[in-house]
Amino acid sequence: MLTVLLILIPLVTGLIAFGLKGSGPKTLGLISSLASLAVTIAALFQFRSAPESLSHSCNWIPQLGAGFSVGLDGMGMMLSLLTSISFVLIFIVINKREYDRANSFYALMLLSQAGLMGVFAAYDAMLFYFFWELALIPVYFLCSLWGGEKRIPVTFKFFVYTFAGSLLMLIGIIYIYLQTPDHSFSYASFTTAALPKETQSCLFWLFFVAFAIKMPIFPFHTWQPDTYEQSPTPVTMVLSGIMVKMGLFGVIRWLLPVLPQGAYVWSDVAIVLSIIGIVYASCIAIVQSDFKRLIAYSSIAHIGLMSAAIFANNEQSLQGVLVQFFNHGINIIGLWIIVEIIQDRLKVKSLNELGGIAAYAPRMATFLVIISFANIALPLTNGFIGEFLMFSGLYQYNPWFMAVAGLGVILGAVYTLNMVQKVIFGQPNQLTETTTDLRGNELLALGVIVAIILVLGVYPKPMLELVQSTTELVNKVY
Amino acid sequence: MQVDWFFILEKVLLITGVLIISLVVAMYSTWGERKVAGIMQDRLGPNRAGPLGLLQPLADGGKLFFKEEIIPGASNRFLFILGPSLAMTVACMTSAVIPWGDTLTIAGHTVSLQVADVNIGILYIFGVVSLGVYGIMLGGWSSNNKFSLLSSIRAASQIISYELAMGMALIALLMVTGSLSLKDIVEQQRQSGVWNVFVQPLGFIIFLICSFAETNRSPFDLAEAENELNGGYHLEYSSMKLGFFLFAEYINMFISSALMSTLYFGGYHIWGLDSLHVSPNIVTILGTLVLFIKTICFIFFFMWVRWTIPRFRYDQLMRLGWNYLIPIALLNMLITGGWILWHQH
Amino acid sequence: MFIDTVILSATTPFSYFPIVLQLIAALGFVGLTMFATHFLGPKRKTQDKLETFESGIERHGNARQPVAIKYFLVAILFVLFDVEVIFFYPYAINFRLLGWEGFVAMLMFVAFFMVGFLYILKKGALKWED
Amino acid sequence: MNALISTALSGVLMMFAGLFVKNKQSIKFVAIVALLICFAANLAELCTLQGGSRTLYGMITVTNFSVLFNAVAFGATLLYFMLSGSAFEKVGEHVSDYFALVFFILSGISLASSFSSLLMLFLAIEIISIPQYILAGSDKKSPKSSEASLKYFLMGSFSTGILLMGITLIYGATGSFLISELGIGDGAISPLALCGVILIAFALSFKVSAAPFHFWTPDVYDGSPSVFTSFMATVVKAGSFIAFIRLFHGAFTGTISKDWQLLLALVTAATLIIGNFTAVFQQSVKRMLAYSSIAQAGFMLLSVIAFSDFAVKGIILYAAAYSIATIGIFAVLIKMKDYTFDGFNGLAKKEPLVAAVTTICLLSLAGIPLTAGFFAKYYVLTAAVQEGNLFWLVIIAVICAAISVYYYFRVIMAMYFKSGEPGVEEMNGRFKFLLVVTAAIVILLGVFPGLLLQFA
Amino acid sequence: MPVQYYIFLSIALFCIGVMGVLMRRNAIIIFMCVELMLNAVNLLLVAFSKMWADAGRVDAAGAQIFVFFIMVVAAAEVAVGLAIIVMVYRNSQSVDVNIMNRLKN
Repeated sequence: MLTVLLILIPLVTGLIAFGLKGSGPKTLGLISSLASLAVTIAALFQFRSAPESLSHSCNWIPQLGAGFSVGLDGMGMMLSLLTSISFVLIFIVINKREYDRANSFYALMLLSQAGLMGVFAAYDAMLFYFFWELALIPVYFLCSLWGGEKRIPVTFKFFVYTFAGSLLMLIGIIYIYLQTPDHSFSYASFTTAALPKETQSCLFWLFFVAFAIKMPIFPFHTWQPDTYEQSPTPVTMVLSGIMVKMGLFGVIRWLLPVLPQGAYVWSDVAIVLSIIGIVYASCIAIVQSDFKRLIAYSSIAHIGLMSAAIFANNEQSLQGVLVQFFNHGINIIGLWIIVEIIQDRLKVKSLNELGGIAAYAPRMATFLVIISFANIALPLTNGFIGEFLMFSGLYQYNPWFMAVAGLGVILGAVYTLNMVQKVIFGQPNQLTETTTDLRGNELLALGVIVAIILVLGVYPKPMLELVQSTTELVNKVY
Repeated sequence: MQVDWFFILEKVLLITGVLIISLVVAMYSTWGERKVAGIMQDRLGPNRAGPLGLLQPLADGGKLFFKEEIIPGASNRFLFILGPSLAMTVACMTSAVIPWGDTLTIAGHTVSLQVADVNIGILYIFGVVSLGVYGIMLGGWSSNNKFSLLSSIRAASQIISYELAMGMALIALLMVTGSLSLKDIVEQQRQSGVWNVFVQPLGFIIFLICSFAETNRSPFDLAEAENELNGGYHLEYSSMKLGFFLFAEYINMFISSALMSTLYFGGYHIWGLDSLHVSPNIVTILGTLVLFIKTICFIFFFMWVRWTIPRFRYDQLMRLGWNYLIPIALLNMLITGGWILWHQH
Repeated sequence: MFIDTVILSATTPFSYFPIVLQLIAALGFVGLTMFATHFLGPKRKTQDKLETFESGIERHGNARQPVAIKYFLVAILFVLFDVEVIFFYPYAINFRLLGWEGFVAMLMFVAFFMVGFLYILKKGALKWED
Repeated sequence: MNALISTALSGVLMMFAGLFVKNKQSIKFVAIVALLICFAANLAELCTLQGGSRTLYGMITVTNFSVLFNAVAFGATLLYFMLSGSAFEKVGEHVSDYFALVFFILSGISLASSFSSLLMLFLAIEIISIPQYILAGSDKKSPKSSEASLKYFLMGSFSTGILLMGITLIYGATGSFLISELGIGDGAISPLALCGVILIAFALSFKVSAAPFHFWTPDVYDGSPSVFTSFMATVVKAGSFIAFIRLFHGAFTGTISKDWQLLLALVTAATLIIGNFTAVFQQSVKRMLAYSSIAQAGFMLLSVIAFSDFAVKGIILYAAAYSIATIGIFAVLIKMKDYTFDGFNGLAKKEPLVAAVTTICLLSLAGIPLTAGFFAKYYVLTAAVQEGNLFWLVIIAVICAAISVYYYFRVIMAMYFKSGEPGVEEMNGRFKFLLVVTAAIVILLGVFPGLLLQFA
Repeated sequence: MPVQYYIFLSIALFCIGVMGVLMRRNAIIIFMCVELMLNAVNLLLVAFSKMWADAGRVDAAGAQIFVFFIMVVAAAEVAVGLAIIVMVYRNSQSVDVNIMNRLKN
């Protein structure tokens, strides 16, 4: 029941928010996200004691064999935790902002949360597809309505990309559905469909393209930097922190178990693409002067590593990926928050116009440094453990791949530190002199993030325990 | 295929005879018309050419032959000629299925006095008569004259309007007789001794009225209403082309009369004829005479009406056709059907 | 699907042959006469003779102008009702066979016929006095 | 059969209503009541059928499928009457006659959904078509409308001729018009029958505006009064599809099916590609919807090609989803003064509710989940995937679906992301309420398609 | 006469009709070509009806009934079509289908 609640709370509050006025939506958003967080935490406890109780299933379209079955395993649990925490953080940060047509803004945000929760909880292919799209549409509107000046073509490109991808996935789903013995969309039927190898290797691409666009993996990534740049920052946080995980999640939940042989056939290709993405994105990030685009490319690089690790497909790499799901989400949201703050104060995005903020906003500078370290996975930050596991998994798969991917880490350090250096240190100019330090709500959000970074960096055990069951399951199915 | 030359010869002779008789009757109808008009209006009518003016039609015909043929400059030449030709051709074609008499036996051959005994005789007549409107339409339209055009349109809409009621009257008749062959219809009346007019009085009246309209006869002669339209669709015509239009009308009148005699008045049948103990050939010839007498009576009736009843107004004409005749004809049809079924069971 | 052969009997394509003969005869007569008059009559064409005759006054415009739509309407209605009449023919031929059941069906058909008829009457399609 | 009789009688009733009822508002009311009665009669038949079928002299066979489709068509028409019924008055004087024609079209559709003889197929197609010619030209003063009507008429009657030739050739090959007795696909195929099937396929493609026989569609839909375009592009088109699917799934099975399947697959591919690509370049929303109707026809054709339960269910769901959404959009479009995309600029600011409903309808047309259009597309795609050898077609269809997003979203973008002062007529509360009902139906069917499909 | 003659004749008529529709530009002539197509079909139906009747099918007259229906529908089309042509003529003083490309843009 808690799982259903996780979807229902944002859905219902989102719909209500459309009708509210004034500061109503803002308050409602905060309350709703806090409620979601509370439910998630309750679910977390229940997960520890009785994980089955989180599954829920009932009839939906009996004619089709589609059921409303949701549930949370370790991976889903973690991602819903990430979602809940992120939304709380986002709502805290933007608490002081005044958006035009705030009711729609908050409503759409909440609806996208519902969609995300649904994706992570769905145990039915049709339901999964449904939420997959439901998460997309509000985000599309959010970007198009509140984004930058080039928002319309950019977000449209984003939409068409993802929609085309998901339609291909739909065909894949239909095909598998028709092959299932009992004509059902349930996860169990899908994983036991036992398709022949040739079919699997064809179907692999239908799914892979959909997920790859969402992640995004080279060469399907072209929508991403533009969209991140043009979207309003809260939406970028959702996009980069959580929505990209949908693609990775899809691969782990649906692609690997359903089409194991297909994935096996194409895993080299997928990894190569991912690694190309890492290097390529890193190189571009180095020469990038736009703050938002830089982070966007860094995100491509990180996601590329995760996807490479997924397709390497051994216990360690998967464990690493799952841990990194959460950590990457937290880190990148932290980065975006700082971007948001700087943009809010100074109204610039170019790194060249920044500098010397440390003197005027020491707390922000500190946070930025910590989050950046986490982002390049220094030991004692949360990023370390995940990347370490992924690299060792990738090494097991093929040392050469690991070597090239490792290059990405080095490049990552280059551009991240370069960015930190440009923003915080250096000569303050006229503009940056006006920077003021963090306000209460910002301090709260960043504080939480930094706390998570440090705690998990030192004590990652609960995280590893949480995903243990999933990685075992995945390997078993494989 | 074995060609039956005797059959062909017989038919050729018969066709020639029928056509000549049609033309002669038509010619003398013009004379008759003027005579009847004269008598009704208490004057003499034609009396110069020959005794009682009997040669008048010949004189008229000869005159038409030698008149100058004028084709107006603004007209469509081909259609202008086609119009009257079509009217005349169609008028000549109708007679093909009318049984002019029973069979003659000449030199061991049985000769039918009917050009073609086809099983869809009524439909044939219906079809050919419908073609007649084309002659008028083409004539009126190709003249490129406002009066002609108006006249031909009037004529067309009049003819098609009355065709509906006529068709339905025929359907009622068809229900009674169960045959579309005119020969069968006559033979049925002959065998039962009951003429269809007694079975179908209402149908006959409808058919009669429609015949007047179809032949453009007064009181339905709006197409050539000389006081409004200067003569109507044949306004621009001269010489034999005009003659064809006029002849066609009289031939149509003749055929309609023959048809009414055939369909409703027993054709060549008269009571008592069959009980005369004379040779069948004589009976046949007498029968043909009987048919002609009936036909001439109808022709006289046509003329009588013409000089008695004034012309309708156009709206009256259309109202009569649509608002009254069609429902009545339908009703007649249903009553006939119901009545026959009632008797059958 | 009951056309019966009660009536449609004994007619072969050859039965129509005399009609062809008559057609030839009629066409021959008409053609000959037309031809003859064309040569027999005098030909003295003048401009005035070839003018369209409009009661002796000068001609005004082209005759082929659009005429009142009523005529068109009558033509259309004729076409419609005439084809409805077509349906009576097969019925009239077979109605003894079809019996009362067919009669009721035909009554329905007539009823629809009359409905259409009433409609055009009420609509004023046949009203000429406007 | 109830549907057929009741709609025909309603048509007659409407004809006479125009003569006796002078108030236009009450004419609309009469029409709605009559349609409700038809709907009820149809539902009553659904109850009495109980999954069986009812046959009339071999000419008509009413099955569950036909009754269900009738229900969809009537339901969509009901919505159409309520949303756009008032717009009838703006077209011309003869409001009740337009309603009567719509009813006659509906009776044609009822026949199309239940024919079991080629004669009835022909009649159904014609009963559907002829009133449309009139409706297309009902705006007598507008040259565009009359030209649309002429074009439609000429093309429509031409395709009728082809249809008839096809039927005749099939008759020549089999000696029967009854679908149950045709048996074309048993054993060797006679060339006569094959020609006949191909001609019929062409003619019906014409009627459903499938490429390459679609060229009349944009002009006709654009030129006709919008309120009738709305009906013609939706319910009527679905009706033609029902005839199509019934004929090809019922009569041309067996060995012959492979032949026409390939032919129709090519037609479908062409329809999808042409419809979608051309729609992208349109500047007027009405014309875009015309091309979109071609594109949607391509999807519906998928279900004709595929033999399965999914196809049959799919076409019903597709008919419902597509009709309702398009009727909703047209209801809004009719109220607009400017039919170009720019005419919609800033509608969301001025009429947020109307814009939201339009958006939902557009999303449904694009086939986005949570709307009825998604499941419609889902079903036809499933049917095509199940067919096995049509995978290439499915991929084309999916790519085209992605393209379709482009032009549907142009409207959404105009409404939400661009600013402008849209010229829009006054909309009363009732209209808005009905729009919301439309959107609710779209979403309801999008979440629970079983509501409709449980009867199939 | 063998049924083939009728088939050839009506196919020829039909093709003439089709070509006429595709090539002529006058709406009335196009319309007449359509009617020609329909009548070709009628002829063919009757020929087939005879063919099947000779082959011993009892329900072969059904095709003739079909012809009646075609006639009726053709009449309805005539009614509508001529009305439309008249309307077009009134609006544009022409029945040429080529000038009707105003709709294109």
